Amino acid sequence: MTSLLSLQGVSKRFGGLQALTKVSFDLPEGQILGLIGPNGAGKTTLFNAINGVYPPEEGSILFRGRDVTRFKPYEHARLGMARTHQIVQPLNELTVRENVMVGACFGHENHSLGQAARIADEVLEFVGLAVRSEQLAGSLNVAQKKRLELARALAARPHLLLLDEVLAGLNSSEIDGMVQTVLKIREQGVTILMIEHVMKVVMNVSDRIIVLDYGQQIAEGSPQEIAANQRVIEAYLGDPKLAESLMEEA
Amino acid sequence: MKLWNQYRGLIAPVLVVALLAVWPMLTGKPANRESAFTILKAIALASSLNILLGYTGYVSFGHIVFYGFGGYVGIFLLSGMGWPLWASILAGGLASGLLAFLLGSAILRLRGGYFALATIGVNEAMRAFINKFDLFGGPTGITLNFSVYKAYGGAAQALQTSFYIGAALALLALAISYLVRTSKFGLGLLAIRENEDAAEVMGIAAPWAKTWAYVLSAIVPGMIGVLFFFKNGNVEPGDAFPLHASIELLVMVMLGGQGTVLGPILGAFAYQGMRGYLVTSPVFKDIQLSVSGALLLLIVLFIPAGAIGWLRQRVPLLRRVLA
Amino acid sequence: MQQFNLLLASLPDGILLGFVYGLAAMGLTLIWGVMNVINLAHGPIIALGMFSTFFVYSKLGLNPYLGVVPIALLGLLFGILIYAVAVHRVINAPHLSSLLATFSVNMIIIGLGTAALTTSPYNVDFFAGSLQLGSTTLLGTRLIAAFVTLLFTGGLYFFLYRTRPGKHIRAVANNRAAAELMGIPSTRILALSFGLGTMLAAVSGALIATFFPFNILSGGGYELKSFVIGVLGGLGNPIGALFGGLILGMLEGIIPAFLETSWVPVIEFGLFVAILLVRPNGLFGAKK
Amino acid sequence: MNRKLSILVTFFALASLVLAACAPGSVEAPPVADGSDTEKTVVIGFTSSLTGAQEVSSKRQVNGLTLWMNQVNAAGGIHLSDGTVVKFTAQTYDDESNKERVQELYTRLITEDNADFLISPYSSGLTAAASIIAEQNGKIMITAGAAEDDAYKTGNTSLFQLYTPGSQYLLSTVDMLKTLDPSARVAIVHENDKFSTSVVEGLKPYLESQGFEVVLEEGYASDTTDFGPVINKIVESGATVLLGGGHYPDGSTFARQLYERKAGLKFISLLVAPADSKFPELGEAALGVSTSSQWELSATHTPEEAAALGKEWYGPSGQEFADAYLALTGDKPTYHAAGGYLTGLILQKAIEAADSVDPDKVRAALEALDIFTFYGGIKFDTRAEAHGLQIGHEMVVAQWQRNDAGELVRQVIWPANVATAAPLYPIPMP
Repeated sequence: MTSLLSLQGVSKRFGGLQALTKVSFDLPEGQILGLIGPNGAGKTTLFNAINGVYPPEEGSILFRGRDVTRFKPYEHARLGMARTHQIVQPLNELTVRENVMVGACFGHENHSLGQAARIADEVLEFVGLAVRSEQLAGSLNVAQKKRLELARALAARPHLLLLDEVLAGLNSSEIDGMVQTVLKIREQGVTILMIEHVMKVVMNVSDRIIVLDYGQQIAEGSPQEIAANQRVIEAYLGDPKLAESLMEEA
Repeated sequence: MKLWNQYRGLIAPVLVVALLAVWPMLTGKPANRESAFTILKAIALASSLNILLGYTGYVSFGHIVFYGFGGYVGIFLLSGMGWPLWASILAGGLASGLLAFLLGSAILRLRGGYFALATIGVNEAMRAFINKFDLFGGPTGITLNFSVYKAYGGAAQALQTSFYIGAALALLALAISYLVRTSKFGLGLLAIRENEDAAEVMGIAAPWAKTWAYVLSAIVPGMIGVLFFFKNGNVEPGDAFPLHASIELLVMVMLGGQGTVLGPILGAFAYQGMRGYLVTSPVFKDIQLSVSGALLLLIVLFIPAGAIGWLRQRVPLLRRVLA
Repeated sequence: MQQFNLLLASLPDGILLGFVYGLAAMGLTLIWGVMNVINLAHGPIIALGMFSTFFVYSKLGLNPYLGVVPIALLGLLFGILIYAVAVHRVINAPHLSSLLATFSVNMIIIGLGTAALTTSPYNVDFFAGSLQLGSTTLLGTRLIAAFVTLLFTGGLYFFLYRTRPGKHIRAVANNRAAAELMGIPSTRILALSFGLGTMLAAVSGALIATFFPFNILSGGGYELKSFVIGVLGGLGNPIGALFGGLILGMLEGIIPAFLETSWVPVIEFGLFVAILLVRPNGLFGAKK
Repeated sequence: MNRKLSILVTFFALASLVLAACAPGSVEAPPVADGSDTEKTVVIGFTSSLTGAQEVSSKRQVNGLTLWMNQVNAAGGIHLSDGTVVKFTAQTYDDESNKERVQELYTRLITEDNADFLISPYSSGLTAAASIIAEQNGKIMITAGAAEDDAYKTGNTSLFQLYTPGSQYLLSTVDMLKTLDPSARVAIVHENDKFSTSVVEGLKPYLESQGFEVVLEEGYASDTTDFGPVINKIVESGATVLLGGGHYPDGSTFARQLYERKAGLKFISLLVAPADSKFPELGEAALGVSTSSQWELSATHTPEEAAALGKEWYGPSGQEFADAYLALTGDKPTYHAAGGYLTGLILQKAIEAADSVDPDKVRAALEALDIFTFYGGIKFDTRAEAHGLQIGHEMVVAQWQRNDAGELVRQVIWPANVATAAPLYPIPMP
């Protein structure tokens, strides 16, 4: 099993704040890696470090065997990395289809406009936004915007998908739909690194889980191992009973 | 039918420019030709600016610097080096494109108001510099000898020829505008306009794309500059880099609707038509500037999307035609 | 040696001039900082300030400095009026809208001003004595103007940091949405800020009128200088604007000692672009 | 879809035609008398700066022209030998001191308003652009307020320059200096623009040929307001005489600061600004400042002068002109006003001489013109390489001095034969 993404001692500092401290892990191809931790633990910062928005000061990042530590976000995208944002970032004045076409056009497969339009229609069908493809992205509601984020990332046909809280703000039926979508994506062979607060889902879909606290990587392992990890329970789950109930659902 | 689908957005713009080009010939009035030239020039400049302003979302307050710089380079080659007009126009366009490339790599890192301020600074610095630059005649500028026009059949014929070239350049500008708007490159620019950070995450090499948008938006103004100063017979620093003309271009793009191919064309048409009317109107000519200002204010306050944007919002069916 | 003498002669004078540059720029930068609007009507407002002094001195026959307070009040009201008419509707729109809205105000003022006042120069023939210090001549009008500028700067500082509306202005500048949540009436605060910015511009114009002949177009040059200063001192930073003004004034005194005077604008604007590139938040702005 | 589209296309086609047609066409051409009538109204077309930087001088020029037109029409026009009575009317637009539309407006004047003769806009740059249109249409353009030489050296055949060319502007001042103080050290400080630079280009070699030492040559940007550093440089250079300036706004600012800073110069000559009647608003700062002037009322030229030179005298006396101008505008005439008046006057003379309004005949008459008016001599260069350049006119030097009543008045101090006062040299220190 080759590792698609590999982090070695990645650290990031903002002024006096140490946002990430020596984070290291390997993400094998085809797996889903869950990233959890309390608010402010540095999860989104880690995403930003991985895809080049804020490159780390120390450590190295290998993606598909290449050192991409100092790459710009668009270079990462060209190599086949796609992400969604915790706070949705739709291109408001463009139509839904155009939004998704951007993803297809500028991803690593570098499609022409015509091909991109076809891919966009497929992907919009897949995430259930096909009927809205001519609407301006700004006019969608939050749940639809979340799906649009996902569709845009998928249209790039990425090797690695970074999902930043795609479930936040969705109701339970929307969550179920989204989880099914994520699983289908994995079936297509896309490797996924996901930040998620909905524990039930993380425990269910992740192959492995990493726990961040104050920028430190405090645990790594299978969902069962994480749920049983004393440090994680103290730092994050807080209530051991809650952890147990989560495990039961898993 | 496929061809129709692909190019229908081009119909209205080309029609406007073609009508403008043909109208003076139909009426046979040189005064109409000169009015049409002023409008065609505005169309070419506004359409070019739109690539940066409308598609990429960068507000340039000094776009006229490319018109002046290209114009100077071209007139220098024409007058000092004896180059023919067509070569000078090309050289002017290339010079402006090169300037945009060098500038773009630097100032396009700035965003919002900072970029707007930087473009003002560049324009003013360039004007002050040309004023000190003896090769381009310093403050006296360059005056063409009438013998230059002899090669083009005398002054009368040269003005006629200039008009055709002006029409051709306006068509070129809108062709570039249309091709950019309907290309993958253009889609990338629109994404940058909407959200530059998100666009980069989606794989758009924003620095590269912005710089090339800047270059594309600078070439035609450079060429128009050469043509205008050739037609005018001389070039001086004050005429080459008028800050207010940059702002007028913004107004035109805004008036018609930024980010559309047709918008700047209609905006240029309406603005120059209005100014032309006000300047020569017996009622308004003393306070024409204030009247223009008041009209502009009303538009900015109440129809901020411009005429085309307004139409597109109201009548979604028109979106396909009003690219 | 000759250059040194020139420097001695020109520098103090340039610094004094820098005070009024700074005052004008303070108005621009206050509006920029609070509401993110670059006020393109800044120049004509400065020119109106100049004409107010002309009116006070030449028509009413009063000491020009008696006009400063009423001019400031009129400037404040005029600014609030401009805000209400032209700016309020586009305050949340993209940059271009507010730029063009203030530019239309610029066109309206200049158009009416030209029709009513022509573009021929007006002159406030007021001479407040001069002070000879070695090779340099310090003009009384400039000394007084520098003093008035310091008063206004101090007043502005006090207002922003010690009074309730001032604190509200800073809160709105910092984060308008949060300020609104805390019950600060943001519309009133924005209008007040625009009024204050306009007031500073008008006062600077009133002071400049005692130095130089002027016409309705004269404000344009100071508007451009205000941009340069705003960037030097950090846009949105009133105290930085004062320092920026002093720096610009100094440059205008220093450059002619070494180069032909006509290089001044080349260097000024070249420097402006350079600083924007290296430190967009200004020399005194917080580094991001 | 197709139907919508075709409607749309039609709409745009119509809209553009309507817009284009109504925008420029609204100003009706003045009625032109038909051939059978014996009265012919000649249209004089020009643009002027109703707005923009050059508004002041431009307006005075227009006032002068208006006065002439009123007079010639009131006198019943020009009677030609074939019985035609020629009267005049003016058609004018605002050029905003801006080159953008000058060609468009002149083309409109010629082709829509049927202007028969053209007067130049104010300033050399605008004139250069307008002259191409005049040339293209074979229309005669008499230029005033366009002193820079280049425009006349471009091979044109239709321009006729009223003013002494820029390169000659300050030569008479140098001649005077030579008699006053041959050892004067001269600083040349001028606005960095087209006109002032062309003046300086003619001035400097002449100064040096006359044995003067030029200790400083410096240009300043057109929008300069603070002349402090420049004045310090002048003082530091040890200059005793300042020649230069530019246009009205900078010149008046410069003069005021020279006074405030006690620059201690013995002689100051500035272009344009001191020639304006508003200049004494500067008060004490105006005292002693001189200028090179195309014409001064106090040294107006006379028929006796013409007779002595053996030239033909034409037109009113300077006093008659001044009285009429005062009656019309409530203002004393400046040389810009005289220039405007003269554009009309020489046209009148040329039409009379040609006994026709045919452009070619009038052109020939203008080329042959060699007359003397209250404004001085007028004769045009007819060589192809400098066609239309003024060669018959000489500048006078005027200086602001106090009269017996203590008022500031502009006295002519050179040439000696027309001088109304002795030069104030050196300028008294406050």
